[in-house]
Amino acid sequence: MSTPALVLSGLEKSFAGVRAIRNLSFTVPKGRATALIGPNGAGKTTVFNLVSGVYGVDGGSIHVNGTDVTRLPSRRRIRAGVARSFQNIRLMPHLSVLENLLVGQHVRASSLAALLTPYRIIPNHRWKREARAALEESGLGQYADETVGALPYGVRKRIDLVRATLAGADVLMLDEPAAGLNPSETNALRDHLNALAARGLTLLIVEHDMHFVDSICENVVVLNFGEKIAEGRLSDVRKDPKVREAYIGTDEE
Amino acid sequence: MSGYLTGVLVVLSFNIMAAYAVYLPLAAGQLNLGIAGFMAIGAYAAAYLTNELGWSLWTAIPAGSAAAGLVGLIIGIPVLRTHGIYLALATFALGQVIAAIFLNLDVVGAAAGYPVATYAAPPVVFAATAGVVLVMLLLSRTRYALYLTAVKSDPTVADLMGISVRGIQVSAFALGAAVAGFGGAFYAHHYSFIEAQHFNVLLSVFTVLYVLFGGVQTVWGPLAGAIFFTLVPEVLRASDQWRYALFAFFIIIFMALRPQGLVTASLFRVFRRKPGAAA
Amino acid sequence: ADDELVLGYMMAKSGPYVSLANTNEIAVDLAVEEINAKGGINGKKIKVVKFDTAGDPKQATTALRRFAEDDSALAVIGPFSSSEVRTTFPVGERSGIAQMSMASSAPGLTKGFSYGFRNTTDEGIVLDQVMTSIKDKKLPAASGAAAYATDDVVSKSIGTLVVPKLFEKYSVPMKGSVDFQLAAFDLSPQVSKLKEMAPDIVGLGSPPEGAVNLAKELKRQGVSTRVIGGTTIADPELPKRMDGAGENLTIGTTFFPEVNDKTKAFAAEFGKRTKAAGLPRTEPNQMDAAVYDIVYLYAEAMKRAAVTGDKAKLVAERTGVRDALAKMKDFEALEGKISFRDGDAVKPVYILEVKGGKWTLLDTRMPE
Amino acid sequence: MTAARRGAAPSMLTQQIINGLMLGAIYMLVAVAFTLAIGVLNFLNFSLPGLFMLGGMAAFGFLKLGWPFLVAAGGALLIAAFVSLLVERLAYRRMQGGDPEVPLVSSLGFLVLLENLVLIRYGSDQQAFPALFPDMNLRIGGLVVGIAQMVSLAISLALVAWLSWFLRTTNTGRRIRTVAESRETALLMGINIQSLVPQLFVASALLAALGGLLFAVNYQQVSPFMGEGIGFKGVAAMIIGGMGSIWGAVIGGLLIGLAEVLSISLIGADVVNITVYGLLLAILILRPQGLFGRPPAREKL
Amino acid sequence: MALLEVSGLEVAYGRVNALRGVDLRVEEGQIVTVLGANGAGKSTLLRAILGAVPPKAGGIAFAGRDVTREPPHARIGGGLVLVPEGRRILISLSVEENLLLGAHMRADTQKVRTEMDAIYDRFPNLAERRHMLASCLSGGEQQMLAIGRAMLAKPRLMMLDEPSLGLSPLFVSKLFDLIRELNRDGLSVLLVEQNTGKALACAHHATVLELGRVVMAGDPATLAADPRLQEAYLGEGSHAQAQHA
Ligand SMILES: Nc1ncnc2c1ncn2[C@@H]1O[C@H](COP(=O)(O)OP(=O)(O)OP(=O)(O)O)[C@@H](O)[C@H]1O
Ligand SMILES: Nc1ncnc2c1ncn2[C@@H]1O[C@H](COP(=O)(O)OP(=O)(O)OP(=O)(O)O)[C@@H](O)[C@H]1O
Ligand SMILES: [Mg+2]
Ligand SMILES: [Mg+2]
Repeated sequence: MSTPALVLSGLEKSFAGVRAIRNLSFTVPKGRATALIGPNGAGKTTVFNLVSGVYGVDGGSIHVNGTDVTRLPSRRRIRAGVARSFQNIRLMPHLSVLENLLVGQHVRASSLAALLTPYRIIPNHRWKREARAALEESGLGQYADETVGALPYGVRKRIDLVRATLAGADVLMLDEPAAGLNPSETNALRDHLNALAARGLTLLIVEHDMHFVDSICENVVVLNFGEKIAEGRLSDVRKDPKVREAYIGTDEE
Repeated sequence: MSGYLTGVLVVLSFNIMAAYAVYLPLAAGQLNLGIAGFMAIGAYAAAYLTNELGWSLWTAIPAGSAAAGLVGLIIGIPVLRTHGIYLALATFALGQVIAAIFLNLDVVGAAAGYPVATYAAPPVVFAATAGVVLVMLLLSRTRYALYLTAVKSDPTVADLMGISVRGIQVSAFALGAAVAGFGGAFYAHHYSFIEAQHFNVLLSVFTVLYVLFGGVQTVWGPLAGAIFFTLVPEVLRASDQWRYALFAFFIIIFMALRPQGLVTASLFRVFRRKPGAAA
Repeated sequence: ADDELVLGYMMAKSGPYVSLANTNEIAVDLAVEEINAKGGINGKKIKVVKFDTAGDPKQATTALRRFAEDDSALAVIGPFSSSEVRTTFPVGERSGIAQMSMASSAPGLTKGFSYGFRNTTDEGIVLDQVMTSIKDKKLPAASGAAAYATDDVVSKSIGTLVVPKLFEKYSVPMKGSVDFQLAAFDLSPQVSKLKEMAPDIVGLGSPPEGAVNLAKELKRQGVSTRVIGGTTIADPELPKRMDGAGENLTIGTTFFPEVNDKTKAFAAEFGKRTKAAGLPRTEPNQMDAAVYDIVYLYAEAMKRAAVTGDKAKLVAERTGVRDALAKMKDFEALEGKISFRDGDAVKPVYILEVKGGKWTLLDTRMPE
Repeated sequence: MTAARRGAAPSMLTQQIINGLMLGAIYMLVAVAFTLAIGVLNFLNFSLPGLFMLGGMAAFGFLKLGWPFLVAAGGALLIAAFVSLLVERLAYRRMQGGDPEVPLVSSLGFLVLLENLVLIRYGSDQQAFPALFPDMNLRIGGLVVGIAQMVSLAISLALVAWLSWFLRTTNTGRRIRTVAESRETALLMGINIQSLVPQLFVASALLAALGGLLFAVNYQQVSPFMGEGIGFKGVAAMIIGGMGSIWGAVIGGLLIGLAEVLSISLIGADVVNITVYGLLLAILILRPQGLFGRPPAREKL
Repeated sequence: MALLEVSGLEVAYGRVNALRGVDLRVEEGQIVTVLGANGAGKSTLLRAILGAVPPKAGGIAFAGRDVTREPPHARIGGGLVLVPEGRRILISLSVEENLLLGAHMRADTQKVRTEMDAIYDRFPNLAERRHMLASCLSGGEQQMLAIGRAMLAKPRLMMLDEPSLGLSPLFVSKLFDLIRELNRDGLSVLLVEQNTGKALACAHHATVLELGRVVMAGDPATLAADPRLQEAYLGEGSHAQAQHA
């Protein structure tokens, strides 16, 4: 068996004395999609923040592709192979869509030469071409030169996703990618994600839409109050009374 | 060229260099209100080198610029721990402290000022300014410039994208300081005399003023702002004592009508669209 | 035009020196009118081209470039301040055109310049004359202290060099010194220190504002001492501005309106014209007198050098004006007899004292 | 002789500390005015030094016209308030949604405009502001304490206390803090920005002008440029204390006043800028949010 | 007479026409839902009704009064309240201050207190964090805060812009229960939702926007069965849901 893409072991995190993550361990296998679900405030986004280094851990360790990144500064984590999107969209509103994507490419274009090449003067520069292609692929080509701030929520949400994929990381953490999309757009997103997975990317997805999760992820990890309360295939986990009570509710389906 | 025009263009040149010194860190979200301090460092360092150590202009001026950049680098590291208005005030304080140090530094004349023997004639000053503008134009077309904006607009995310936010911030600050020092070094050798009192807060603040007035969305803004701020008072020369009052009044009205500054990004977008629309 | 003799004039009509300089123009115009009314110089009228430098060294060099290259001026009146002088003298030297400042009194400004002149007197000489008068009149001078503005060239050199040397020369024990910033409005800490030193005389190096603030604070804290100063605070309205404080303040200046008929007539005419122009000050100060004399000095020099104003001979005639000035001896001017030594004017010093809220003439001294 | 000396030394130090606190009281008032503008509206309002100056100069002008002091003072405050409304209209309101630095330009324009208008009217000279009473000083055992300064200290402290209570606990206080964080949200919450913000501008203008007035009374002098130096020190005081923290502004003002006076009396005026601004710099480096400021809340990812 | 009546509303951002003549009615006591793809103009519609963006043409009448020219605070004072897109929580205020801000126009402090306690009961996550800065809240918790804040503003018509965004399934159900409950107590609701099935299930009336125009409007059940709507806005998965409901 290959090394898992992401291994969290014994993670601990408290905010002002409140334990937001408690002794959390789970593994994300390579090349597959795994979902992280749980009620509001369970700590899902916090897990993302710990893995990407926004917060330091209070205890435990994080391995990405077999490397220990627990003490790595946040800006190095993306280089270790893990990129993320954001629950509250965090695009740079004054930049154009294309420029946002160029920022996303930074890890792969960080040499001094790349930094100082006047790429905007060179027509059809390779990084621009790549970013445009990625936009076309997700059906957003027409927005390339728009300023991000004015775009509708759903479009921005998808740009955020494209930006995360452009970092070239092989583990993607997506925080509620389908939120704010209507069902048909959700379908398009599903195809997009399945295509990414088919390319061998590892996905860790936080999502509240169970149909969506069902159609992408083989495995789910359920959090409640910062603790793992269940893990396994969604169809099995769904039957777990603890999960039903805390998360799905009884009137679902 | 007429003597008057030469005089005005020289003033314009120094204003342009100062404007870009303010613009660079501003593009990364740092309002540097201490730019005069860095000009003073460049001016005094270069003047000291030509006066006392007999260096030539061509080595002393880069050295003065480097000295200002280096001080910017060393001071930037702690000072850039602050953000926003705190940063602006920290740089303001920094400028005051630097000027006060020169005011008391006897090797360079202290309060009596420091005459400079070597002379940089107007054409040299013009060439240097053109060089600064060209470098800025090129720089604005690079990823570096893109990252300046990224760091300004969302440092947290820029960091998560792998960008060294500190690196960008400190380098922008130091580069701005180096440009200021470059301008200062030329100032010293053109006007043949420097005094610490010249490098005061108002110099810093007014430089910031015309950069913002020109607009910070594009590289052309500082240039436009500097031109405006140099030429308009000349045009108003005839109005005598009302000159500055009129000038200020004009600024207020203009900014109320065009808050984003003289040159904006959308202005360029309009230009770029035109050929497309025609086709 | 070729039938005019052009002089450039750098005014400081706006900027930090307005209050001292904004009446200068009246004096210049008056002198030019008088000369032209008497037929001008060498049969030609004098014409003055003006440029407001706002006291800014950068604008001053622009002005000088304009006078030298565009206006074909024969010589230049001004600039006003020491900082301007430092930047324009090198330019004037390169262009070969004479300049004469009416106000800059920092030591040694003309050194190394053959085209740079000042119709001002070194503060060291002025204060020395003040001290001699005090000794002559047997006024109390058992101990001294210095007070000065630190961020002004002239003030600082008065406070740190001139005054200590002076006290040493006249064997007045120096109790210490206090300093302040030009912009300081609160001199309470300095005066608290002075109060403790309790000197008989305080040598002051400062622009008028500092003198006013110091006098008021001395009064507030109840310290009585004689403040002495040089031309930097020779403002006709100073006693009024001190509003009851500053009694016994003693200064040296190069102009006092009540010296003779000539000065009285000048003051009267000046008062008329300033009033007509709606200016706030109607009494001439020493810069007004100095700039008035500069016009006459240039006129005399142009006469002696027999200038024609012919553009083709511009270079030679500019040098001629300079040479005539440098040789000038005991020229009878408004301020008294003026000669030039190393580019600086040598002229009488009037010692004034504040009595009952007014300047009064204590003594007149001729330089050695 | 030596005994006298020993007796004199501590009294001078005490006098200097009193001098410092009195000076600090003036800085404090300006700092509080700035707190309202910057801490609350996120607007580095450079017109405030101009309004400070206007408080003193306009009162001076009215007194010259022969108006009684209280009327002149009231008139000056009124003018300052009115100008501040113009600043709000032309500098602040029009620039929303842009870079936060932008309104700074036109507020600076206002400063230059005010200074030059006053200069045209009254000249650039420092003018003597008439003394309200023959001697406005308390003299206690050789120590001199300015009454006007005591009054400014008291007024400043009272205003500050009231203001901090007001902002913390009232609905209006919450509205103000909402506008400070996001005008857009404030609009969606139904806050009447069009009336709230002008009120704030008037309030901060009144504080600044009152500062200028008290300054004029204290030091019996006014000039078109009197606002600059004090304005900058006022901002420094506010920043040292920590933005938005009103008590911080108080401590900051007093600290700056003390630092200034003590460095003059112990070292010399040469070093005033080095010590005062060095202090500011050092505090910012060690505690980037100021002494009492909270680090800014950051949006959670 | 309708509580809210929007007629021929047009809004443009520069050259972009976001709304091109929208008509919409909300009767007193109704729940009306607005559906549409990303960029259809739903949020713009709500913001325009509130007065946060100026209309280019058209009129808005609320509670029998023409409010087209009124500023937002006047409309909100009259009971027109919005739970905005993106929550718009004030991060420098505490949770409780955010709630109180919702009630900033109300003078009945005592009543606000009791209502606030009721909100804490309903959203225990908020109760636990009431004195923390709102920036600490999780995404879903912020959404709860935004809803609670709007409830405290004493609305007559509550406009919700994608309120279920980021809420767990259990909470989404609770949210729709809450909407029904408030509606039963007399509150009218204008609901923008991507959770089409649930929205249609609780609404009395539905409108579909496309590129700033109303393309369908009518009875939710009929709309839900419309093949065009199903194709565009209801994935296969949610189809079953809507039927079920
Ligand atoms: N910076 C912080 N400071 C204090 N508390 C925090 C911080 N970040 C998160 N928390 C708390 O930790 C808990 C978990 O938050 P988190 O954002 O991880 O939840 P989540 O599972 O993503 O929920 P949701 O589905 O609503 O987004 C919440 O109760 C939140 O209030
Ligand atoms: N501030 C703005 N400036 C310019 N254009 C804008 C602005 N806000 C919205 N738009 C444009 O108006 C149109 C409608 O946007 P709106 O946000 O109302 O859509 P929406 O239906 O709410 O979409 P979503 O479901 O993604 O939230 C879009 O084309 C968008 O690009
Ligand atoms: Mg979350
Ligand atoms: Mg929307």
